[in-house]
Amino acid sequence: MVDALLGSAVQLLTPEGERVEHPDFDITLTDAELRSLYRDMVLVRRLDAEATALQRQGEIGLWASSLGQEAAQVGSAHSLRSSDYAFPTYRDHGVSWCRGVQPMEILAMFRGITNGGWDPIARRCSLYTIVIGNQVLHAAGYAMGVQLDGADEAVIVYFGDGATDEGDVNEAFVLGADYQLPLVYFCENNQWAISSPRDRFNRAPLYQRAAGFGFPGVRVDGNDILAVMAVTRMALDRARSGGGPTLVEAFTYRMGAHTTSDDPTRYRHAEDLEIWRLRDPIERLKVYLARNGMADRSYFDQVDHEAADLAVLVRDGVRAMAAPAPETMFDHVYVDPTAELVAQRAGLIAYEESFAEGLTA
Amino acid sequence: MVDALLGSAVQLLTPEGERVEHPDFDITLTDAELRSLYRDMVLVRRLDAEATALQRQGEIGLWASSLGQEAAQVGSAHSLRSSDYAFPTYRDHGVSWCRGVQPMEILAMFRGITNGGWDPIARRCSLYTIVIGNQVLHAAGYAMGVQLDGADEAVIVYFGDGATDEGDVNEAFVLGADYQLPLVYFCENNQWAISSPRDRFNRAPLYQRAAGFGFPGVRVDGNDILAVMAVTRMALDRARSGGGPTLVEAFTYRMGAHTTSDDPTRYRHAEDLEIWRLRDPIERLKVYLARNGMADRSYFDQVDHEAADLAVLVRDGVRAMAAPAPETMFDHVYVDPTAELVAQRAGLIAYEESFAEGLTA
Amino acid sequence: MTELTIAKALNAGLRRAMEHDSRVVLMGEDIGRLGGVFRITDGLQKDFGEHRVIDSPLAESAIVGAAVGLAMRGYRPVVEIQFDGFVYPAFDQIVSQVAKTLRRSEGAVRMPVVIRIPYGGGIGAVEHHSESPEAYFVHTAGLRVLTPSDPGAAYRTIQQAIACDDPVVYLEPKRRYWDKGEVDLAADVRSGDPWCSRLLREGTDVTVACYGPMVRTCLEAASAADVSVEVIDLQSLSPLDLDPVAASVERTGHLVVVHEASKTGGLGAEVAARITERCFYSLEAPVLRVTGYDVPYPASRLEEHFLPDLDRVLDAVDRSLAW
Amino acid sequence: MTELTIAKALNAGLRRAMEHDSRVVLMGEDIGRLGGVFRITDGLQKDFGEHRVIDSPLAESAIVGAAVGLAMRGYRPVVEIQFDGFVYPAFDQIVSQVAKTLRRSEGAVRMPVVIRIPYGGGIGAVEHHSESPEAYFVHTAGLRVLTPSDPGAAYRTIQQAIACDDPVVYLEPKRRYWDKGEVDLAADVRSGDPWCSRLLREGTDVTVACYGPMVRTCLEAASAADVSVEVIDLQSLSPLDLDPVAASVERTGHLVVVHEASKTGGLGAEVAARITERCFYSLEAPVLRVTGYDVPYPASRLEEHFLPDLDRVLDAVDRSLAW
Ligand SMILES: Cc1ncc(C[n+]2csc(CCOP(=O)(O)OP(=O)(O)O)c2C)c(N)n1
Ligand SMILES: Cc1ncc(C[n+]2csc(CCOP(=O)(O)OP(=O)(O)O)c2C)c(N)n1
Ligand SMILES: [Mg+2]
Ligand SMILES: [Mg+2]
Repeated sequence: MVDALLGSAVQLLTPEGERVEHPDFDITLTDAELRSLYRDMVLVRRLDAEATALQRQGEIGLWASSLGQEAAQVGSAHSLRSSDYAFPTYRDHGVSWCRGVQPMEILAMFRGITNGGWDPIARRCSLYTIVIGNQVLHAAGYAMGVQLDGADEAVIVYFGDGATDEGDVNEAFVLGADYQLPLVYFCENNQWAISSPRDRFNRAPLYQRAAGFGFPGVRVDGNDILAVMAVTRMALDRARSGGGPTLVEAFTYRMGAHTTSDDPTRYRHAEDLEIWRLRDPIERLKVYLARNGMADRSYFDQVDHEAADLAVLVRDGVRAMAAPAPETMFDHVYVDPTAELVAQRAGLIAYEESFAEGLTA
Repeated sequence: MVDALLGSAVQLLTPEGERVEHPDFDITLTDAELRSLYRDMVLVRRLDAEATALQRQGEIGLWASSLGQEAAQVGSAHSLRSSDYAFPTYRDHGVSWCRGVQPMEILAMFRGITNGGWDPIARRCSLYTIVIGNQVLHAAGYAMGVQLDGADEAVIVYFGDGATDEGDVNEAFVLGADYQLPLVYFCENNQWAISSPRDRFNRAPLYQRAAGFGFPGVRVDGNDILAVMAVTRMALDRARSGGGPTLVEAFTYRMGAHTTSDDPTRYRHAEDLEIWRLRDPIERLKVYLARNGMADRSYFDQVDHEAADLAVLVRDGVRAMAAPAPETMFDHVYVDPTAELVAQRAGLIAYEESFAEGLTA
Repeated sequence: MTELTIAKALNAGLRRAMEHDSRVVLMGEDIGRLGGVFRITDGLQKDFGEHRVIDSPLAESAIVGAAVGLAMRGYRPVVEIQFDGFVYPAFDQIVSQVAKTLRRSEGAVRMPVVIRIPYGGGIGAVEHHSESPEAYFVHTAGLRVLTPSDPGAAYRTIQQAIACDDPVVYLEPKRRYWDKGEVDLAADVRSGDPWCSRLLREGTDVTVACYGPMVRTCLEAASAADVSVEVIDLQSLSPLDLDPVAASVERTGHLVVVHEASKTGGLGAEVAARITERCFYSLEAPVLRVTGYDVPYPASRLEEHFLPDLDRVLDAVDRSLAW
Repeated sequence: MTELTIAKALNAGLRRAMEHDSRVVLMGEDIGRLGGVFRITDGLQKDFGEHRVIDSPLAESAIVGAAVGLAMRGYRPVVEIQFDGFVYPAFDQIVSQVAKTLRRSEGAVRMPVVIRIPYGGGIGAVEHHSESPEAYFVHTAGLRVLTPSDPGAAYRTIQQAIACDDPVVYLEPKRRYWDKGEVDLAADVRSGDPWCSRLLREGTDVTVACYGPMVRTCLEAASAADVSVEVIDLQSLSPLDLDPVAASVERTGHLVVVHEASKTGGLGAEVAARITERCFYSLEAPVLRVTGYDVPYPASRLEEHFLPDLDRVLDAVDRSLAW
């Protein structure tokens, strides 16, 4: 069934870890590069698992799991140059990870101590956008800027299958087509928008949306990291060389709940997961690496150790992450605070202090 | 050049008025039906000319001309059954005319005495929608209602080429595809959105947008009323029989200014009009009728007389159209006025009366 | 009388409205199979079918725009916006179409549309999930705005909103969804009038006007106060019913208005302006406002400092009396 | 000094800002070849090129969303919304992104975006072309809101808005576009501070606070009045600068606030609430509001009855003094 849906999706590595040819796409990576892809996927998965656990313990308020989507995220982000710019959603921990965003920076928002977490300009990776679809327009505007600058850079923007319903995403397709922007629209079709299944309505394959706007779209097996890289690289190269935008639909699956607040048993069958477990992106690469002697037991063990260390770091780090002082909510509302905000801030401080006094008195 | 752009557009009548075959579309109309199409186009054009003149005389505030788009509007609206429902834009005088909306009802809004003008439920024709794209979602919702009712009805919604940039229109495509709505999206591609030429960016042909959402799109020569009717009828039949939505792109040209406030000499060459004058929708049908003996000189004269009568009616009618009393602005804000509005209304009346008193005093 | 949460009372009210009138249809993201992210529509799709409880695409403008079309067709759509922060993509349809269609059509086309929005903070959520957008809607002529504060009011007013032939923005205080209270499920409440304030607690020294999630806070403050506080739940934010407030202020001479939304341009300003005009000679102090600050809603670990709480209400009561 | 219309002053100000800073780019519907439907950007595309004066698609959310991205890239986008009634499709990007990005990024990402909107009525236009949406923006933390009332102010403040590192909703009083006044084109005004009210006419009996298109109306009313009226142009609607108003009210004891927007939830309420709190013992009458009514903007042949005019202002002045 999945295979039927996958349809024309580009694949370079079968679910069994066998390397196959594709007429239009190919990629050659060194063993070291392949290992680092594996390593990043394992670490991101561990980060995800720890965050889920920390949410259950009440240490963070919410978590949107990337489980199962590691190849789509890590593969596409690895295709970027450091000078390129990425616009992730709230689920793209594999992307922010590859952009060098630190685990604590990713977790800060979910812990509720900030609505951001990192410097998007320094990381060349925007903050997570929660309003579905908004960031796709930002990416288009950013790409307009890249074009104005005549810079040799590309922009990639991530969004879900559900997001393609939103006006903003379609308006961003119009912008991309009109101005032939150096932009890759990367749609992670994980088959679900909370409880809404992608195939509910026998909708047209998502990658085909692009043609109607006047640029190419391609579906890739989103659990095949080699194919994801091959397709994304080509799209990014096209973008940088003035070829205009591309829509990449990474066909994958949301293995977890929508977020830790969600209860997917209300709307999908546990059995559906089984078929996708067999298509696990990490296992697939692992088999390929092992079978071809690109990595051995000791390497896999080493990565597992790194993951265990990361878990400790995340647990300790999150617990140590304290809320900022209340009055920081007045910072950065404007570049320079207004008189009204100065007064409100002073009022808050005085008010909070009145309790402290009360306590010491 | 136009012919190249027209591309695969369905045509049944050449610009020279010759009947041609099309492999997929055909239509058979009686002579009387053909004459009434001609008549409606002539009358609508006269209405349009009078309104333009009345605006120059300051009798109406603004006018959006339908000049050149008569075949697209009259042809599609003639394809509707009386039980179908139409959602026109501000330019679709040919549509409202065919739905039985009276000339004074159309002109009332442009005269500034109402923001509506007719009873949309009685006419089965919604009021003109000015916010670009909004009505396309209304049509989708209305079509959902038709579907819920299990009614043997179809819905048609009109919008311009520029409107396809808006999020709302694309969200309406999603609704249509998802629910397989009994809806025809009728895009009048008149090549311009105010000063923005459709082909500015080498955009994809508009009718192709549909496929990406999962339903068929077809381009028709919008100045060929037979082709417009053949295509629209088929799309409406599909809609009524549960076949889902269709996008019809009527390829036409805005022969006039965007509105009476616009000065197109700032952005387009007068010569561009010449080529389209040769494709005039009314002349085309007239030649066909005359050449095939379906109408003779006396018929054409009679229609011209009717048009002259209409012109008088419009001129006199508009001048006689008085503004309603000021306090009517408080009517129909809510079904029953709120206490606050009752008070504000009373205040306005008392205030206005104070002047009347002042005058008599 | 049955003890229910606000969430369950809304569910029961929606069910009742659907039973009563087959033209009532529900539409929104995840409201069908899932029953909504807050389970307000739980079980309704199972019982009324997919055609009356419609899972929508992920597109808020489409949800509201389609509701306009459904209303034109004679339906009474009740749409859910998943969270307050996601109503803005639909703002255009709300302001330009939902609010204006009756007027534009000179009464020919009614818009019996209910737009349900869980709103407000206090649940530890991420950004865009704690907004209080009521002032935008109250400023928009043609809309009615309701917000219940307890299960009984929720059960009544959701049915009355659906029965109303005008469009209603129905704001559900999400942090109070799980508050319990007595509900008279047997009563036929549809014909009742929800467009009024409710005097919830009598008092003689200071009047406190509040609504939605702040009502419980203000009632608690009144209980804790060492002066006598009268508490009025505005309930209907548009139209405002300030007669009870004015009557109260004429007795107490002091008014405090409380809401979560930011201060500047918030509803408190309107209440203050109107009451000052009506009760100019009765007021012994200016109307004081206890509100969220003029900052974007903060990250959740700071929200307790942003949201008015019992102490901030009491502080304002004291300041008013000491004026 | 040169005599210019507001429209030409804005055009000159935009030109000056573009000359000064190559990161200033303009974007909007029909602003390039056509020069905008009001010709505010006339000639700028010819002189600065299509890459700096960008004709956008017909998509307001895209215009503002792209501006956010351009700002992230270090540009200073100045976008035009063709008419007030068409800003609502962009409302989500304005409220959720433009207003919040600086705060969300903790200062890392500035949003020097100017959103120009011709607003207000009085030009005999069709529906959606005469709206006064300022209250929505003033209630939104993170935005600044400016509105000029004469050519000199237009020339200055448009440049100051563009030089500002915060996002500015810049509301242009469209019915005054053709009003003339003296402009000092030679002055370098970029570093000036537009976030202040302007005392335009001194008076002793009543203070009138107004802004944008109503300033001329109020000045005319003051001239016609048989009492002494002080007129203050608020100019900066967010942040509000009420110090001059409070100082004035302390002298006059009477305040009338005037705007075109509907009364309920309009800016007048905020001014009334704040001034009443600040000047409680100075006010001899409640703050009175002269505003549009709480109805959708009417058809153009009725608009003269909707819009505050000289007589309605004078009527309120009289009522205030007679309180
Ligand atoms: C404008 C808006 N509407 C609704 C939501 C609530 N919401 C959060 S995630 C989500 C589903 C998104 O689905 P998809 O785009 O497929 O992304 P995924 O979560 O599957 O990665 C919804 C409806 C939102 N965040 N923003
Ligand atoms: C949301 C919105 N934005 C802008 C406008 C201003 N406007 C009126 S008509 C128009 C161009 C429309 O072009 P198109 O859709 O091709 O229709 P046409 O006028 O050519 O029939 C614009 C930009 C509007 N009415 N609504
Ligand atoms: Mg998804
Ligand atoms: Mg057009």
